[in-house]
Amino acid sequence: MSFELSSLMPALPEIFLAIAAMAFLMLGVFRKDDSTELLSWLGVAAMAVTGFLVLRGPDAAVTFSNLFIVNGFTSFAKILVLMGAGLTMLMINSWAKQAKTARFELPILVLFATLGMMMMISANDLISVYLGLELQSLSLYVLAAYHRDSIKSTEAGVKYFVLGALASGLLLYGSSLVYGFAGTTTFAGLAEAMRGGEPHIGVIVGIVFVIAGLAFKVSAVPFHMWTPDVYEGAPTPITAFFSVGPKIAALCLFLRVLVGPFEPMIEQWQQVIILISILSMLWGSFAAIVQKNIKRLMAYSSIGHVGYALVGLVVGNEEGARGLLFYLLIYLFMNIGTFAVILSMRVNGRYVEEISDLSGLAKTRPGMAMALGALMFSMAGIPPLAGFLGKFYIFVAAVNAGFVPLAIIGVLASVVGAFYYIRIVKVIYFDEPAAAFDKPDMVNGAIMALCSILMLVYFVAPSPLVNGAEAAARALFLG
Amino acid sequence: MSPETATVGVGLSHYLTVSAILFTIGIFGIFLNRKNLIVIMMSIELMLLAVNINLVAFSSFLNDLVGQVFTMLVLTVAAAEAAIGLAIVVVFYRNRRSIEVEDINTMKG
Amino acid sequence: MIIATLAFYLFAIVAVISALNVIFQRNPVHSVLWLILTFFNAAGLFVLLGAEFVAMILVVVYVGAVAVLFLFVVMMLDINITVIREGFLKYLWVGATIGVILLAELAVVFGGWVMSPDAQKLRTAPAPAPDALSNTEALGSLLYTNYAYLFQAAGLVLLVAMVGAIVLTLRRRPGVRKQNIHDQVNRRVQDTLEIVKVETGKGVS
Amino acid sequence: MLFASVFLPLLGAFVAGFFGRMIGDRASQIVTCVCVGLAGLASIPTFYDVAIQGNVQTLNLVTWLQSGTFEASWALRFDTLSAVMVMTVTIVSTLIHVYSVGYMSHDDSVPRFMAYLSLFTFAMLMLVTADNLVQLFFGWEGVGLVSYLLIGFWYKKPSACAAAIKAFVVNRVGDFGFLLGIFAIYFLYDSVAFDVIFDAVATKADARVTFFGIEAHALTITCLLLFVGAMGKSGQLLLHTWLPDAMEGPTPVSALIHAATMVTAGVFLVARMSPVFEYAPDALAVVTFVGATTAFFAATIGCVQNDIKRIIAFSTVSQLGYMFAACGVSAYQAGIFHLMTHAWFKALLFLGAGSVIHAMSEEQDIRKMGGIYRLIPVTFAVMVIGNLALTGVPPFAGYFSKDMVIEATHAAGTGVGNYAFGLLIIAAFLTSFYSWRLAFLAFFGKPRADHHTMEHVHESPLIMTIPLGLLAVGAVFAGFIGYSAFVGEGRPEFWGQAIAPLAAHDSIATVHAHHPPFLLKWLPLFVTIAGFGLAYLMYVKKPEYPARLVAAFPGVYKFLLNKWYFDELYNVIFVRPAFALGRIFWKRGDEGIVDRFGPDGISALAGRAAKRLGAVQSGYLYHYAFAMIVGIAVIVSWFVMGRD
Amino acid sequence: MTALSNFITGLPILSVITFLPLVGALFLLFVRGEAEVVARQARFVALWTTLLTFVISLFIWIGFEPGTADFQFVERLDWLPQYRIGYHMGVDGISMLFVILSTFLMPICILASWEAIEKQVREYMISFLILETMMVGMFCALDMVLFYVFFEGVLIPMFLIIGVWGGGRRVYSAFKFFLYTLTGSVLLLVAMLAMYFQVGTTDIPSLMQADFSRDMQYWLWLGMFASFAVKVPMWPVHTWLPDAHVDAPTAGSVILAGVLLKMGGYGFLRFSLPMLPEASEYFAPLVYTLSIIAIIYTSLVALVQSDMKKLIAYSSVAHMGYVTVGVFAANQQAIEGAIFQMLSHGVVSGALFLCVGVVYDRLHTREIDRYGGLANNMPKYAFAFMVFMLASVGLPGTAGFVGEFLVLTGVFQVNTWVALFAASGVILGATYMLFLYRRVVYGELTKADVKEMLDLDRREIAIFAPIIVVVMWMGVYPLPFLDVMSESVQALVSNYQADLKASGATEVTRLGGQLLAFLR
Repeated sequence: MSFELSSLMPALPEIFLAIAAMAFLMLGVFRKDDSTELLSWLGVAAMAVTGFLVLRGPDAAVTFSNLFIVNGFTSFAKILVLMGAGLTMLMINSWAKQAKTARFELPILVLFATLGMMMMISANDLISVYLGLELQSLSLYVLAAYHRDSIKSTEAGVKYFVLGALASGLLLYGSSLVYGFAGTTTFAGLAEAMRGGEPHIGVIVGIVFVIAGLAFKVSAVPFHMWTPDVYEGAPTPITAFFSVGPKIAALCLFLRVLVGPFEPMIEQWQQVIILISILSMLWGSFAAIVQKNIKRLMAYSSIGHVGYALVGLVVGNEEGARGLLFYLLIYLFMNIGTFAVILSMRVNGRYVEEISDLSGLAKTRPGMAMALGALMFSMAGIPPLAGFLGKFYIFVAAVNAGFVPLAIIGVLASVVGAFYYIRIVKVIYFDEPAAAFDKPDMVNGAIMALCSILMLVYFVAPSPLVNGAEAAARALFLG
Repeated sequence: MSPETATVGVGLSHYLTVSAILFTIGIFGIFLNRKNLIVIMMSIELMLLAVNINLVAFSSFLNDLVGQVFTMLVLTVAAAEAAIGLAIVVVFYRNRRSIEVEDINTMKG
Repeated sequence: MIIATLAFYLFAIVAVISALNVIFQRNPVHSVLWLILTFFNAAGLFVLLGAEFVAMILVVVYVGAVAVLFLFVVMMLDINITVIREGFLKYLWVGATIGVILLAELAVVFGGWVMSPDAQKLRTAPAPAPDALSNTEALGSLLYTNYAYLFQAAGLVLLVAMVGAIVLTLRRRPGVRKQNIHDQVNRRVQDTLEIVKVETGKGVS
Repeated sequence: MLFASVFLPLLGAFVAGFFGRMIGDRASQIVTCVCVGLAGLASIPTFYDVAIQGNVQTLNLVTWLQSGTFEASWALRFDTLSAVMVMTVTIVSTLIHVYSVGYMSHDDSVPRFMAYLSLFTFAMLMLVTADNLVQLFFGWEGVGLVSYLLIGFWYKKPSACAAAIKAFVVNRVGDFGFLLGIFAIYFLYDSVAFDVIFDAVATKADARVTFFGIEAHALTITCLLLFVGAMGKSGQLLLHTWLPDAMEGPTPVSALIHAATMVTAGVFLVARMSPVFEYAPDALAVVTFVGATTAFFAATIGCVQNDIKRIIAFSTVSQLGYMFAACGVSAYQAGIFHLMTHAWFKALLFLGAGSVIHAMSEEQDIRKMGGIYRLIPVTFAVMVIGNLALTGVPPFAGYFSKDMVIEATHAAGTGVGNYAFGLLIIAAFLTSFYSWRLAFLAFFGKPRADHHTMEHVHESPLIMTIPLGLLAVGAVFAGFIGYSAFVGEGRPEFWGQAIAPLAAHDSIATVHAHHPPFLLKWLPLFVTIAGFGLAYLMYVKKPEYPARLVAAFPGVYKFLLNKWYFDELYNVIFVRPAFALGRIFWKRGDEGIVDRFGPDGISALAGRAAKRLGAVQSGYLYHYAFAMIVGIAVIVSWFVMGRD
Repeated sequence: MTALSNFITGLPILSVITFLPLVGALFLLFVRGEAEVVARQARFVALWTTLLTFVISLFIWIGFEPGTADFQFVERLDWLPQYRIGYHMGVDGISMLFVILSTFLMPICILASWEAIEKQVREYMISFLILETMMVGMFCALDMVLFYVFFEGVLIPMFLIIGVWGGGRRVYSAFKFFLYTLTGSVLLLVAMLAMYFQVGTTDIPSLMQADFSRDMQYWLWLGMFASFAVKVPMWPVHTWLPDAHVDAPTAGSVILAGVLLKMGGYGFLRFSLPMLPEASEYFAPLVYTLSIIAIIYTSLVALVQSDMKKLIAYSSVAHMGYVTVGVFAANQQAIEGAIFQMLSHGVVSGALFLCVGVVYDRLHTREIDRYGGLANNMPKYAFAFMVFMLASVGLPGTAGFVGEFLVLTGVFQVNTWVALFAASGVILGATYMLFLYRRVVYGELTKADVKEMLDLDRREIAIFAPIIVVVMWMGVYPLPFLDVMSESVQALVSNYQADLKASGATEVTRLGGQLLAFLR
């Protein structure tokens, strides 16, 4: 087989990011003084460049002997991931300065995790899926335990690691079964094999295991149990990163795997996804009701959101994919914005994370309260905020595909979900003020303002984004 | 010796069954274990071993090398995973002075 | 033939038994040792399947590195032999049921396993005849060409593992005295030694 | 003219109501009296024009409601019926306005009182001049409102407030029927305008419809519904309970509203709708039955009451029963005639009673009066005139109208007519008895009031006695003057199309055609005299008799004294259950069931579910792993099992 | 004048009145300075904004062409082109008056909050202005999704208004309000999606032309019913209303009763009836039953209330019962009556809440027993209260009569039993209102703190005077209102009947049809 340099071009963003990460690593090692801040700015810059490269990359290409694919869908997903990672990187930077736990490996690990996500998104073979996933996961295990002197953080690391490894085991086991049946691990080959008629039960079991592994990564019920603990235990900006990056990447991968190689088996996997989608929506909504820790609450919230996103996956057509992507986009900004607020919850330089600490925020920090209020209503899916449109696109797809009961369960679960979101609004607006927070730093302030304003802007003019999502969805079903 | 000759009387399903048993033992090890984290990590290794047996068996019976390549990568990643896992266990131990599974529950609800 | 079959059953049974021991031993050191035995037997199975290279790697990498790492950590952390706490047996019962069900289902699945006729067509890397190319060579030629991407990715994974392990465990303890050769070499008398004249009866202040 | 006679009182009410505090008591009194007086003056030429000359006219003002084919206008319809009513109302009202100036001179919210009176006059005029049922309903409710306001005029008194609410609510029960009647009319005739209805009335004469699950003669049901309204307003049996209580209002109010005008609106309604009632003989029978029964029933109660105003109030109820009895036998003219005469003498009686009360330092219990006829001669005189008129002694007004009513019931010749005749005769006897009982107890015998009160007994000022005198004139001559036109030979020309009973059951015609036998003719007078005699015997000659009688029949006495226990009965079957039900619905229904199982229950359930889920989230790794394994086992089982 | 009105009606006037308050709110957002100054400015900005909006909205009425049932002042922009969902605004005879009602009540609410609200005045005013945008937008929306957006958007400001500036169990009430209505609304959303799926558009005028199969209609109807019935509110999903009213600030109650409840009735008129005629016909008996229960049940409950606001809140449920009965009686009188009833109830019950607010501001209690004898020292107040009380009772000559009367007239044509039971509310309504009035206003003035209370001041007179005028105007000369709606209602009714005829629905095809046919 001949090798040409041009065959690397589709993977240019990943290659760039990998090299950048390694270069920064060396920079960090060799610089005397602490270089976390420098590296994180550089990291943001590297992500920006990567994003640019993604945008400028080829429209559709397959390289590395079919292991790696690039098309409109992967580009869109990568941009989402890069946005999430970039914004969290900014928050990490400010947090590390405040919390005085800065170490230069932090941004490096984020970069590697991001790289892993991009590799997942572009994977075109079960083996690439696995490697991308592991690159991401290993970085995240470390990040979760990053606060190595804190019991919570290390416990989060342990839990995430053990369960994550279990999930990878399940995924691998499933992959091996699928390989055994089809004789191949490439997506194209698999698709061809699946199309061959009534599938063998072994393959179905294999797919179930693969789904379980992926469901773990997106924290869908019943593979979600790690989420609250890890979200609570991990350092806050890392939690923010968890809640967007890996989730988006894994959902996109989920989508690619299920509507790609396993598309002919839609009858089979649809049932599974419906089940876990419903469970996620309900579990996320109900369990969050009694939470006191806002990070834990966000964990359940993210479980619920995944449930909605999975509705788009259930539909399994272009419309559903579009809905899912659009939902992810909105979700990204809602979550980042909320975490920017959570990261601004500091009293006299100390971080707090109980919901009750937000009491009376409207009186002490009205701007912040307004931003958080908007974000919460958006999460609850109340118009006129973008969160509503996200759900709308998902449910319209579901209803159009005939999944009316699913849509009904979904909207009812969203009512329960609304309960705990507005409970936060209640705390910030109705309750008597608690200790006032310190002035949020510039970056967080800017991020929360940006995100909450985007909730309105997206609502008023969603077309460009939807068009983007639509193009991506079309690309997915073309390639 | 070729796989065909080697396994007359021992079919693919035999290997798969062995692998399934090991896999199940691995799973057992994770959720039945109340002793310590290290054993859980060993259970994970058992699961990965089961996967590897699967892959090699398929590879052999399909006469396709991809399975073995996959196995090698799994081994690599498993080693990396073990390293990270042990590192996490160590930091946890430093904080908690214990790696008993029942002690890992400061966060719940 | 018989030998191969016998070998299979030997390896398989020992592997299973030692795997069971891994999880049921009370002393983690014993668990590690049983794990090593499992790996050896699995390697035996690989050999039976004609995957010599992988078998070798398994022994070298796993037994040589990973298992020893385990052992090392077990020793380092000074873990006691645990007592089984209350409620375990009740729990075991439920868990065992689930596990058995799962196993039974997998057995059902594999019992009826037939190789898909299309599978042979779809192979990406058909194994060359063993006479033409040894297993190791074949794997190598595959891994460094078609699967170079994965090879590189695995490298990154290892890098991350290394970085991660360091991030988590390396501590710059300020109190720890370390030899700094540069400092030692650059040491000058004036910096460290002061001659003081002490008046009688006053002492050194 | 037409416009003025209706809207001048509104102007007066407006000025007195909104600017009364600004312009002062005196000015308010003047403004309202002048306005109403001018309206009264204006009504006379109108009456002449309409009733005598026969120029029926309708003054369309503006469309009020329009929705699809439904249309109702603001309009002033003047035919004989309304002209009679307008004149009676405005003139009596004027007199009472003037009387009030004196009577209410010591009150601290004179303008408000005068405004209410004028407003009432306006509403009553709107009622009688309506050219459609909706406007009639407007006036109907308007008078009800002012009645409510005036009964509750002394809002500090809890009893007054209670009486006001009772009046309004009981009236609403009637209105409920009235409303349904309007709907039924619209259903049948696709219009609520009188002209349209009356023109088309015959077309639906035999129509049958299904109302309330019953297929029945349409007009009967319709008329019965309308009659329920009339019963409410006119205090007929079952819906009469408010009227005696309404005496909580100031006396001029009782005179104007609860005797002369408003309470007769029911009679007016039946007369107004007479073309329709004519085609519903069953409904007419009910009207007669109810009227006659009420006449008797109220008279029995009147015999034992002790409150001077209440006696007159029951008398009013009784007399209204006469009017309905007349209407029921198609003697609408007689009904209206009696209405008109009754307005004079009953207003007179009430105002006279007011004068007595005034003299007795606000004492209303006749047991605490006595022996004052010398002290207040004018009042005494007018009260006697009122009694004579009421009891139907010739040639006083009541004689002409009441006799005609009684004769008409007899002449109708129907079973219910005879029933009515019998009861009305008995009622006439009772009427005479209680009227004279009142007079004897109040004016004769030994003074039973304390000397302090007796020292202050004095005749009312001129401003009160002059209206009394004028009313007395009316009470004497109204019957004589009106007889021929109202119920005599001149009635076809006089009434024109306003009231024209079908020839088949025109009972007045029968009365005129067949001269009744002597005994029958004079029977009412005879029983009247008997009543007088009995009263004289019991309260002048042998004052110990009543007590003995009471001792002999304690049950009957109590039954009558407590007004046949209607209030208590209603209390038990309506009022208390309503409150109890309300409480049950609220506490048990809304809070106990709807909320408990609805929002609160669901949120509690959600909370519990959340706690459960939280418990599952135990923090233990093996639980988490277990959940994953269970999940995957379930899904795999699903497929494996589902497969075989 | 005509030049001005031409100019104004030439603007995209619906958008102007919809978003003008939002501009005011944005402006307020950037006001800086001392708390005192900000509060004062917030009040004035809000007042002028709402007044201006009201004045501009009057031009809709002026420019409105009553001779047609078409939508007028139509505006159209793309919004979600993927689904052909657009920003489509317009009014017809049914919705136009609701717009005016909303803009009319708004300045009154601002005035009513002038002194009562002391904390976070700016946020309060912003909430109200946003609320106005949502309300007006909802009545103007001609796209279902757009409608839904405004419909739901109302929840946010109202939630805050109850929760932040309310009293008593404000948190409980705010949550109850929010979640109750949200639960209903999401089902509406599903119904809308299903309709979109069937027809491929969410454009209201197009959907009115669309045909749905009968089974489909039933489900869609139920979905919508879940939402609108809660909003109206109908028994037994009314329990949020008393709580929300009791704990909301006065102006919040006014808007809640005045406009928010109307959204449900409007929804029935705009969606259920024209789009799902067969289902509407089928479920009409259900609506009748629930409405009758609402009328009688809640009237009785109102009778025993000891909290003024709660009493009026329950009375609202009863009054809205007429609306629902009227809507589903589906003839000209009943529907016009229902619309009129909504308008008059909006004004009257709003005014009653203002009356409660007046005394609440002085004594800070809503317990009826704490008052008594107010007629002695507050005659002007007693007069105003009297007028609204009578209007609420439905006295002819006031706004309350016309709607009730027309509804009952219409209903009687359809079903006499329903008319009978509904009309019984006339009696009960009088009872509880008079009873309330008596306990508050009449009686001896004995309580010391009540003696201290002052009569209405000029601001309060400025609040009540226009409402009294409107109440009387609507009662005495309602023709301008009826004229405006007549064509649209007629079109609605005739389409409805035509659709029914085409579908071959009969009496017996209704829910419980046999029984009803028997009873009729």
